Amino acid sequence: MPRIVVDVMPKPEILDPQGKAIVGALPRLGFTGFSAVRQGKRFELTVDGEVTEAVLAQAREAAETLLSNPVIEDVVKVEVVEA
Amino acid sequence: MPRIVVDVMPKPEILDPQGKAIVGALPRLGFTGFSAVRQGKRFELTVDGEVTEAVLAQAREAAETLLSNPVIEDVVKVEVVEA
Amino acid sequence: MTISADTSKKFNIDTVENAAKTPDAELPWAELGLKEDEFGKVNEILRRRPTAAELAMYSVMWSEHCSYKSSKVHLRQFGDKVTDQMKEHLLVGIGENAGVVDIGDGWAVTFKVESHNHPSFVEPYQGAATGVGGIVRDIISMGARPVAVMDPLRFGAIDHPDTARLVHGIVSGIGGYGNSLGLPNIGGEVVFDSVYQGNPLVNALAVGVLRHEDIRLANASGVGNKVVLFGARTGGDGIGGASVLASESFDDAKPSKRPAVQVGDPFAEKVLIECCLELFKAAVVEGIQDLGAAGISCATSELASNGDGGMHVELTKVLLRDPSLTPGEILMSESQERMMAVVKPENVEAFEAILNKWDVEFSWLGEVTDTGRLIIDWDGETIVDVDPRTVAHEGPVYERPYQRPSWQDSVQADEFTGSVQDAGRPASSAELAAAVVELISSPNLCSKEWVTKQYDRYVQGNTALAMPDDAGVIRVDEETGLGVALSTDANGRYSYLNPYDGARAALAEAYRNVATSGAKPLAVTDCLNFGSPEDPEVMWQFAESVRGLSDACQELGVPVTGGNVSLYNQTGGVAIHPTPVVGVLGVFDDVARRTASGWKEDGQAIYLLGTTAAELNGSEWANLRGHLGGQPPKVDLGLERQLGEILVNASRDGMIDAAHDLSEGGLAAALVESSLRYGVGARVALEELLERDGIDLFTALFSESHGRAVVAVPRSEEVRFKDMCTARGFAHLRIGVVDAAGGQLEINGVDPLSLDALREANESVLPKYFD
Amino acid sequence: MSFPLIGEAAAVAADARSVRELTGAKIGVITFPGSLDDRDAARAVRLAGGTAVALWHGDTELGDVDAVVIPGGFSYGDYLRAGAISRFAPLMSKIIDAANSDAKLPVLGICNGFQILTESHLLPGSMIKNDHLKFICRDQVLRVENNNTMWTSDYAAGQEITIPLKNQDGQYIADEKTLDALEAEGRVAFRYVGFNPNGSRRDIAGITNAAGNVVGLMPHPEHAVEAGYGPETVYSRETGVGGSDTDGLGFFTSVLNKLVGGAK
Ligand SMILES: Nc1ncnc2c1ncn2[C@@H]1O[C@H](COP(=O)(O)OP(=O)(O)O)[C@@H](O)[C@H]1O
Ligand SMILES: [Mg+2]
Repeated sequence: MPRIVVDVMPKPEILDPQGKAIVGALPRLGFTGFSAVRQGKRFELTVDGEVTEAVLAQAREAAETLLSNPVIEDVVKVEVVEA
Repeated sequence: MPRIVVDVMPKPEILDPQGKAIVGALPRLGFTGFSAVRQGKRFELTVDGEVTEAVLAQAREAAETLLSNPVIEDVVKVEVVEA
Repeated sequence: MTISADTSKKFNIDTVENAAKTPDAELPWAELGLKEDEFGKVNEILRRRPTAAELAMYSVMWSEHCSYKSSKVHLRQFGDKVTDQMKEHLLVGIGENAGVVDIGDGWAVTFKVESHNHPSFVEPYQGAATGVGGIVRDIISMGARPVAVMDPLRFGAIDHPDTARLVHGIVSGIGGYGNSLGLPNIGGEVVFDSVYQGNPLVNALAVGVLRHEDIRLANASGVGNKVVLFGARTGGDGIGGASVLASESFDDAKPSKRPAVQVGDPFAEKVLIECCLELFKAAVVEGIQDLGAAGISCATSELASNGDGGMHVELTKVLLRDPSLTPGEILMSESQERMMAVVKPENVEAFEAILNKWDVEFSWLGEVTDTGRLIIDWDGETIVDVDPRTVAHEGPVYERPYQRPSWQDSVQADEFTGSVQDAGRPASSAELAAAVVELISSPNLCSKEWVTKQYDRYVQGNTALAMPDDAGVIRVDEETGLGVALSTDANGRYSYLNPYDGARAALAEAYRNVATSGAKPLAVTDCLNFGSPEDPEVMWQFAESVRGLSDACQELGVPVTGGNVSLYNQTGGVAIHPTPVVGVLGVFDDVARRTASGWKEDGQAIYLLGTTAAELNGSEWANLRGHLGGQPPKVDLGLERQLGEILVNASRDGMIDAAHDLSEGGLAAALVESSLRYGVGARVALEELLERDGIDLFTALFSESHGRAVVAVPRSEEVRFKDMCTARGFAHLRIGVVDAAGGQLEINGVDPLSLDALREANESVLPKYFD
Repeated sequence: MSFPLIGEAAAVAADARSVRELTGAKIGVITFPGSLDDRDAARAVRLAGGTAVALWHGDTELGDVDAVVIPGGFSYGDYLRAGAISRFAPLMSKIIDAANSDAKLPVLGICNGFQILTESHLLPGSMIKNDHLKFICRDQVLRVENNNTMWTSDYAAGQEITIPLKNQDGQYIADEKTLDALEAEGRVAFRYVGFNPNGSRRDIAGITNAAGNVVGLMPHPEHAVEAGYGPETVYSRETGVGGSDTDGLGFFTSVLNKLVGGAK
C-alpha cells in the first residue's frame, strides 16, 4: 500500500536537547566528522487506496496541525513513497 | 554546510504505541484517508567540511550503533543533502 | 476497523481430526522445549498425537516459567507451614494472580513481586517497562486499583562498561511505564555486584487496594457466559520458538518476521486499568484474567480449569496486529496490555458500552460450556480439544537432584575476622572517619536518589513515606488514615554464604523495615532469583532458601501470599548469588503515625535497640575489602519479632519521632542516613555499648548484626520508652543526642564528620558513573 | 515542635466560615485518557473548600462549572508531543471558547495541563524535553511573580513556595520576542528559584494569559495541599528551605475566593 512520509524537524533557532546529547556522544564513540546534530520525527502514513490530491492535501494539513507544533517545529517534507 | 540525514523507523513487526495513538486521533480530526501510522526519527548530522566516503561510512555506523536501537528499530535511510 | 485473522489465506490447519488420522506426523516438540517424556505424556493425556496448536499450548504452559516444574515440590512448604492463625488476614492465598490481605474496615490489599530479568538484559528499557506492566495487570485482575510500585534491582559492577547501558535503560523503563500509569514508586533496591554482570535482576512489585466484596478471581463459571478478549491487539510478541511449527506455515507466503522483544504501551495499560475498574464497579464481569506469559493459552486454560470446566472459543475472532500469525502463534503470543474476561449474556451490552467509552478494542471469542473440555476452533474446525486442567495445572513436576556445594564448607570457614584483609582494620579516629566516608560512598550504600528522582512518588496523593525511608507507606482510606507499608529486601552475599539463613535474613530485614516505619507486618511476597535448576548445587541453594523462608514466615507469623520464581539466571555457566527477594506488607490504623528514618528535633535522645556482635562476614565492609566468606550474621526471629513490637508500639503511642533499622553498613550507615535525611546531625558516644557488648569501636560501627534499630526519642517520652523496653527485656541503650545546630555527626573516637561532606560523598556516586 | 502529623494542616486549611461560602463554587476537573492527577486535583479543590466536578474529555458540553483544572498526567501517553492529541478533545474546544469569551472562564493547567494549554494556543510557547533528558521528580521552590491572576491572588507577590515537580517534557521555550513580551506584561507567573530543573528559558515555571484567567505551570500544586503528603518542605533534603507541606493550597483558595467574591 502507498505511504506518505512526513518529516518534522525542530526549528533551527530552538535548542534541541536530544540532538545536543547526540553530538556530545558521537566523538566519544569515535565519530568525529560531525559538528551538529538535530533530531526530528518521521511519520509514515499508510494510505487506504490511491494517493489522490485530496489525500495528499489531508496529509499536508495533518502535518501542519497535528503532527507538528508550529511554535517549535517545521514540517520539512510531505512526500509519497510506494511500498 | 552539507548534512547527512538518517531515518530510523520502528521495525514493522514491533508495536509502535505512538503511531497507534496518532492513527486513532486522525479520524477524530477529519483525516480519514489513512489506515496506519508509524512514527520514527529523523536525524540531521551537519558535516564539518566535505562529505567523503569516510564520513559517510561514519554516519552509517553511527546510525546502526548510536542513532538506532537494532533490537527494535531499522535504519531506513542514510543520505547526503546539501544545505 | 476490525481486522481479524485472514481466513482466506490458506494455512495447513492441523485439526484434531487430522491429528487422529496422522498419528505418525513429525512434530517439533524438542524445538519447542518439551522433553521426550513430556511429549510422551501429552500423547498419553490426549490418547493421540497433539495438533500443532495443542503442542504450542502444552509446550509453553509446561515451560519452567509457567509450570514451576522444578520449584513446585519446594514451594509447597509455603502452604504447608501456614498455620490457621497466619491465615487470619488472608482473603486469597497462593495460587491466584496475587494474594489478597484483609487490612480491616472492609478494605483489602493485594500485592506481588515478579521478575523480568532476562528480557531486561536484552532490551533494558522495554524489558523493565513490560515487567512493571505485567505485575500491574496481575493486580488489576484481582479486582483492585493499583496504588504503588516498587523495583528491587541488581546490576553488575558499577564500573563495568555494560553497566551504564543497563542502569539507564532499566531505570528509565521502570519510570517510563510506572510514571505513565500514575503509580507512585515507593521503594526498591539498587545493588551492584559483579555476579549480576551478564544477568541483571529486574524485579517489580505492585500493590493494589480493593473492598472485600470487589475481589475477582480467574475463573470461567456459568454455562453460556461469554468469553471476551480486550485491550491491545495480538501481535507476534514473544513467540520466537513457535516459528518451528512448520506444519502451520502459509502455503503461499512465509509469515512476516516475529519481534525479538516486546514493546510496552503504558498508555494502553493506563486506559485498561480505568476501564477494568469501571467494569468492576458496574459488576459486569464474572471472572477475569490478565494475559502474561503464554498469552491466550494460559488465560483460556486457567479460566476454564478454575471454573465449571469447559470453554469453547473461535480463534479467528482474535484481533490481530499482524495478520500473518498462525493459530499456534496466536495461542502463544505474549503481546502486552491484554485481558480476558467472562461476561453474562445480559451484561454484554453494558460491557461493550464501557469499553467503547474508553476506546478499548475487544472481541467476543466464545463461551463457557459444561463439557469439561477446552475447545478451540479455527474458522469452524477444531484445532484444540483438551482437558484444561492438564494444560494449566497438571504439568510435569520434577524432583530435581540437589546437593550441598563442595565449596560451601571452605567458604564458610573463611572468616573475615583474622583474614589477611583484617590486618588493615581502621582504628584511629582519622581512619575510622575515613572508613565511614568510604562506606557511605560505596556503590551499594551511596544515595540512590539518582534513580529514585526519576520516579514519581507523589501521584495519587497518598504517599506518606517513600525513598529514602525504610518502607514505602501509602494511605488507603482518606477518612480514617488506614494504610499500608511495604519493603523489599535480599542480600545475595548472605545467601551465598548460607542460603537457609540468607533467606531468613531477607525476611527479617523486610519485616524490620516495615516495623521501623510503624506498621504491623502482615504478609509476604517473594521473588526467588536463582541459577539453573539443572545444576544440583544451585538446586540445593534453592531448596535451602525456600526452607529458610518458609520456616522464617512461620516463626514470624506472616504468610507468603504469592510470588514468582526466576531460574536460569546465569552467564557462561556461572550462577548469580542466590537472591530471594522478599517483600513484606504491613498495616497502619492511621498512617499519620508513620515514622520517618531521619531525626529532626534538637535534643532528642538517640537509642540503639538490640545488641551488636562481631559479625562482619558478608558485610558491606568486607565486600569493600574484596572478601566474601564465613557465616553471615545470625538471625534470631524471636528478637526480630520483639523489636518489631517495640517499634510499632512506640510509633503508635508517639514515643519516637524517628526510627531507622540497621542492615547493610551497620550502625555507621544508619547514623549517617538518619542525619542526612533532614540534614540534622547528632552527637554519639558508644563507650557503654562497647563495654556492654564486648566489642571494639570498629565492630560497633560496621558489624551487621540483625535485630537492631536506632530511634530518636523526645525528652518527654524517654522514661516511658525505657520502661517499655525494660518490661520487654529488650536491649536498649542511649547512644547520643540529636544536634540540630552543629551540622555534623560527631562520634566519640571518630573524627567529626560534617554533614555537607557526608552528603557530597553519599550523593555524588551514581551521578559520577551515570550522568 | 514535633513534625506535623498527616492531616493536621488539611483540617485547618480553610476556616469554617469560608468553607461554607466556598463550597458553592464548582470547579471542573477534566479527565483525558491517560490523565493521572485528576483525582488529586479534585481532592485539592475539596480541601480548599470547593466542589469538584468530574469532566470527561469526550463530552461536548461544559455544563455548570465556575472554573476548570486541566490536570497532570500522560494524556495519550504523551505520544507525538505532550498534550498534542488531547488538545483536540471535544471538551477542549468548549474550554478554549469559554476561556476566551467575556465570561473569562478561569482555567488552570498543571504539567500535562499546561502542555495542553500551549498546544491549544491559550498560552504562548511550548514545552520540550528536559535539558538532561530524564524524568525528574523533586520538591521545587517557586517564586510567585504575579499574584494578580485568578489562581494566585491568595499569595503575596514575590512569595516563595515549595511544591512537587515531576515531568519529562518540562523545558519551557518560546522565541525571544515572546519571552520579552511575557516579561514586560508581567505574564511570567512563576519562576524556579535556586535550581532550574529542566532548562526552562528565564527560569519560567508558569505563565498566565493577559486577562489572568488562564494560568499554566509545570509543578504540581495539587500535591502540596495536605500535611504529610506534600513536599517535605519543613526539612527538605532537596530544597534545603523551610516552608509548609500545603503551599499549593493557595491556587485553589485563590480561585474560590475570587469566584465567591464576585470576580466571575
Ligand atoms: N530501585 C529503587 N526504586 C525505588 N526506591 C529505591 C530503589 N532503590 C533504593 N530505593 C529506596 O532507597 C532507600 C534506601 O534503600 P536501601 O538502603 O536498600 O534501604 P534498606 O536498607 O532500608 O532496605 C529506601 O527507601 C529504598 O526503598
Ligand atoms: Mg532499612
